[in-house]
Amino acid sequence: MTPSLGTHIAFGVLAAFAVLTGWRVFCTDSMVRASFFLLLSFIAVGAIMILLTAEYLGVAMFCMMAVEMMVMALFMVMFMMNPAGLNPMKMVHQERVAIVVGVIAFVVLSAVAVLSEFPDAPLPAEHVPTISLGRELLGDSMLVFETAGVVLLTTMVGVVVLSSRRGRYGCADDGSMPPGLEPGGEPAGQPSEEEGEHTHHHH
Amino acid sequence: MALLTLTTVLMATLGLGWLLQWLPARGQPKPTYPQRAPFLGGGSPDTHAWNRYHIRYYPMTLLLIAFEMEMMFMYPWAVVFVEKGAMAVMEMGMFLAILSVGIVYAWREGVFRWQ
Amino acid sequence: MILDQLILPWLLAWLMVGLGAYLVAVLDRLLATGSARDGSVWLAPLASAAWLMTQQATTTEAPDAPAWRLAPALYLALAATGLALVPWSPTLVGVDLATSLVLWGSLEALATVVIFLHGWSANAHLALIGAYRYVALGLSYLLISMFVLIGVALPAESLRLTEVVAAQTSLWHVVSQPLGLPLFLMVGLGLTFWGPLDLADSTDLSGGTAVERSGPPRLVWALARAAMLVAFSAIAATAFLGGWLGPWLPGPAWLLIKSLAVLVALLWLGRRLPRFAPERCVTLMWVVLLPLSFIDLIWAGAVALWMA
Amino acid sequence: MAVSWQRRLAAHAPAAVFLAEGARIGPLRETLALSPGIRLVDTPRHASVLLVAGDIPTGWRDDLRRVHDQLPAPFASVWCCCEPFEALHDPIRIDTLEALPQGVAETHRELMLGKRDSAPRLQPDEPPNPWEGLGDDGHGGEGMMGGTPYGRPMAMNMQDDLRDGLTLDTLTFRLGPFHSGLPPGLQAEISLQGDLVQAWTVTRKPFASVVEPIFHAARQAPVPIAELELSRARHHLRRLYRGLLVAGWPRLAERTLSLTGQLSPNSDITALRRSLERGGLWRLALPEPGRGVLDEAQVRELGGPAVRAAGIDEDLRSHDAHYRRLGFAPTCRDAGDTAARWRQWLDEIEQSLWLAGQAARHDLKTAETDAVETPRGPWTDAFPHDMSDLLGQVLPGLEWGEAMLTLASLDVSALDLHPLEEPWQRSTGDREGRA
Amino acid sequence: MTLTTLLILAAALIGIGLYGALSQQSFVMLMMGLELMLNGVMLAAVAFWAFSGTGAPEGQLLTIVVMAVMAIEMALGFALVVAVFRAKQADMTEALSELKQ
Repeated sequence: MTPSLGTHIAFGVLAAFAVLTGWRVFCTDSMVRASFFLLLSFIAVGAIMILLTAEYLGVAMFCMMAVEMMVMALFMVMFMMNPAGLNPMKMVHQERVAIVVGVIAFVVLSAVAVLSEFPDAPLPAEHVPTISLGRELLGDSMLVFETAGVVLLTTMVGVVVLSSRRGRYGCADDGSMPPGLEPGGEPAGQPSEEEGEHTHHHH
Repeated sequence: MALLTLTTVLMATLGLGWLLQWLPARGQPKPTYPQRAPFLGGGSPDTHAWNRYHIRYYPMTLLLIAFEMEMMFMYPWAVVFVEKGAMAVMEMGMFLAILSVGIVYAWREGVFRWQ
Repeated sequence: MILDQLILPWLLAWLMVGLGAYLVAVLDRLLATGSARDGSVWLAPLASAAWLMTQQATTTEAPDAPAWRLAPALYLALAATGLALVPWSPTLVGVDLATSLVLWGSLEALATVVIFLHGWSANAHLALIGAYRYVALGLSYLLISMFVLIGVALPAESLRLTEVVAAQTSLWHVVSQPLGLPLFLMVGLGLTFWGPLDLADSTDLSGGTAVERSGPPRLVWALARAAMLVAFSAIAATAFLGGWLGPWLPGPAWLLIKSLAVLVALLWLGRRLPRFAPERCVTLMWVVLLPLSFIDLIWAGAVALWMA
Repeated sequence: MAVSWQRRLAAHAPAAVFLAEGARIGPLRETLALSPGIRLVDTPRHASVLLVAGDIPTGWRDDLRRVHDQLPAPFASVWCCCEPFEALHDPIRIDTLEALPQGVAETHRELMLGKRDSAPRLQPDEPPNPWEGLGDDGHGGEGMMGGTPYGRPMAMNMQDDLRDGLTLDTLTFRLGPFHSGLPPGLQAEISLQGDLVQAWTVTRKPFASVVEPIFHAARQAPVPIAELELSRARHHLRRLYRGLLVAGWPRLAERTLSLTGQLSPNSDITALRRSLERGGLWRLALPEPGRGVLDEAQVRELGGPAVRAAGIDEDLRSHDAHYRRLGFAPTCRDAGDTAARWRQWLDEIEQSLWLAGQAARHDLKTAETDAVETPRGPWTDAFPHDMSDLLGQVLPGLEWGEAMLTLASLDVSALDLHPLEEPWQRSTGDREGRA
Repeated sequence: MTLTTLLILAAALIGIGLYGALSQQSFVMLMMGLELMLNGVMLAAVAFWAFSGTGAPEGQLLTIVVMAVMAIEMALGFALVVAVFRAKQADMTEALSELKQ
């Protein structure tokens, strides 16, 4: 595959966009906005994948990440006191270390990319990525496919057990049903004395 | 090329939509503060509307992520379905079984009822 | 090359957005009772649009400014992108992507994000409730849409819309996969939050996500919503009604007729039903419609193997 | 000034009207809904004309001022039987009902064509709290949650309010008195927890509701039962209309409303009932059974259809000899919840039409004058008084949409003991449907 | 667009993600860092597939598996946050480490 000039330009723009939005994620006050910046970064990377002719992966990335980041934004709203960043805030710790580690990681990885020799074996011309992926999934890598299915089922069950209150694994938090409504009334959360038992269910 | 076309359509329409909003708004007076207060039928709010919001359907959203990932495996499968015949059918059986178990379990646990 | 690959899809999409939105406004009024009340049916949408263009655009006290300005335009852009995917004839295709079916799915997912942003950015109580409520619906119909679209991809052995149409030469999917189109219509109502699934801009929230909108942005939002309805109709006509296929008339004409049929069906449904309660809407999607879409997929698979 | 083609075209658009309902105006909203060239909207942002109808008492005028300032320019306000704000130099007053729809539409046209300037803003252009240049970054905020960023404090709970296992914040605001989903005049302080109503306190009582003049006449002298029952059916149909609008079914709402115009003893609402059932109003749209239940003490105090929806056959008509002669027996539902109250309307409309038919045949008049069952409730020596505090007991725990639909099913305002004066009187009764 | 530039881009994304994952106090923001790192990993996988894998489908497979890992990480991560939050009303990583003691 020999990319044309247009592809090079497109890649440059998308790469800059991906890095910029990726960086904005961590310096935006509004948490919701941060999740959608991350979505933009993912979309840029997805577009680069399409440029690399991995069309299905790129488009799947749009689809998957739109949903994931939507959920991410919802959880931001659920957990953050200041989800819209009306007051600027910086909730970071060990920032120096983190910056240094981040830069080191970047430098080392880029050095590897620049210095090492990779075999130059581009895609065959008549390659159809989606079909080959499908054949692979139903052929040699059947096991991966099956495993993924089972793991995802486990995830579903795990998610339900962990996040749903009426879990069958006991009344993990009986007290929370139904949510209390009187302001300042009896808290509906987990009473503290049952805490040990409660966490036991989840770990 | 297809990507370029898509991007053009997307950006051009985005620009059009933005222009449609921006052009007529140029000469207009800036809304005053009372005008900008959220509409509550004459009532007034104490605070900003953005707050920590209890999204009661959150278990459903987590379930959806797992589900959707599973769907991502299905698209390539659909392409070779007819070609692979019986094996693909078996695959589909397993896939749907997994999903059904997931749904039935989640339903039983009341995930789709908002809490 | 630039002309037919860049400009043409773009113009086609815009033409459909403009004409389609106008048509939606007219048809919806015709379907409503007492439609002749407000003067000419044909002039009224234009007059209302002109009125909105002269109106002052409000803002709120501390909106999320970029999202506040971009959300209506983004929704419009998504609709136009969807329209660009539609094949008009074997040769006249806006964007002939090998994965156009998946891309349509991601447009649906992105639409949820945009509609959420529309309500979120206002920083207003009623708009926020509308936004959160819509996300519950938007995330629920997504799976159904994926299932029925995978169903139409099976016989075509491709995710390309042109090949999906080509696979319907002998029999349209609306016949061979009878559950597909009705399920997909529900998705359409959800995607455009129309009629019974209008959870975003609902009347109990005095207009939901659009409660604080006035003037040109409100016009763009309405335009985008109508355009999305048109885009959805065109995709549904392509996936289930054989797209450009048909005797006597040229392909694009057939597609127009079929899209119109889907559009009318959607608008009619929108007028026939009350707005569903959000919670039951989610349960309905997951517990009733999703299993139905499983059946649709099994059926589609069986038919595809049998026909092959 | 030359008028652009755009504005000339805009003048053809229907006038988008935000209606602020004052006291003692009768079914004006319903009349306007059937008028040509007018479109009623739910938020001032979507309107070009603010129509203030009926008396707005002093305590309510600040709220009205707030709504007035929320309309986007160009806009104008039309005042019907209400004293305009003094700050408006050129208020439009229309005090006859016949001229109202025309006048409102004309106002919109004049605005568009530039013949009339947009109304001035009444409130000073000041943020609710000073913020510019204050606080940490000059945006008014302090620390993480403090201060008044952009003019308002941030929503947060001072006390640690843990519910559902999560820390949940409540959002408190006042809704009304000019919100179309609330009874006119009602303002409530609402605390929302997510989309659940956590607390509902009435801060302004709704204006007394008026019934058609014939019910007042029935307290003076016997009146024809047929007419009385048709009035009752019309009243319930109008309630149903408002409810259906909240339920997001405008097409059927309009159909319901158009029934009021041509109501006769031969009218039939089976088709309407069938559409409601087939569309899935009860299955999919209204709150589930068991939501919005009132207990016996509450319904007894409330009176009217709500009592009978709870299975108590309390109806003054059964004490009336002539009604008994017609074979009247109260129709009841058992559940006493929101859905039952919606069904009760339909039942009572059907019963009223049937009674009207019977009574017309026998040409019967009412026998009692000191005990009249109005659509709002029984009117003897006592009469239905304001029950809006009841909402604080019914609505908490409901989701927002459910709360709105429950609200639509309840008649909590007091009964106005005086019949309407001109011009409103003519809006009620059978002349309403002329449009 | 060469393999090297693609890998540098991937490295940049991983670097930013690592910074985020290490520095953010809030659990949800920490997850954003992880997601961004996985974003870089996926890009690198696709780049290898396109430039030096002779079109072997394993490259694509790897990407899709990473995507699945991401989804699982997110779903389970959030579920855990909810569960922990219920127990402790804590959504900060520091509070979480206290919980272990």
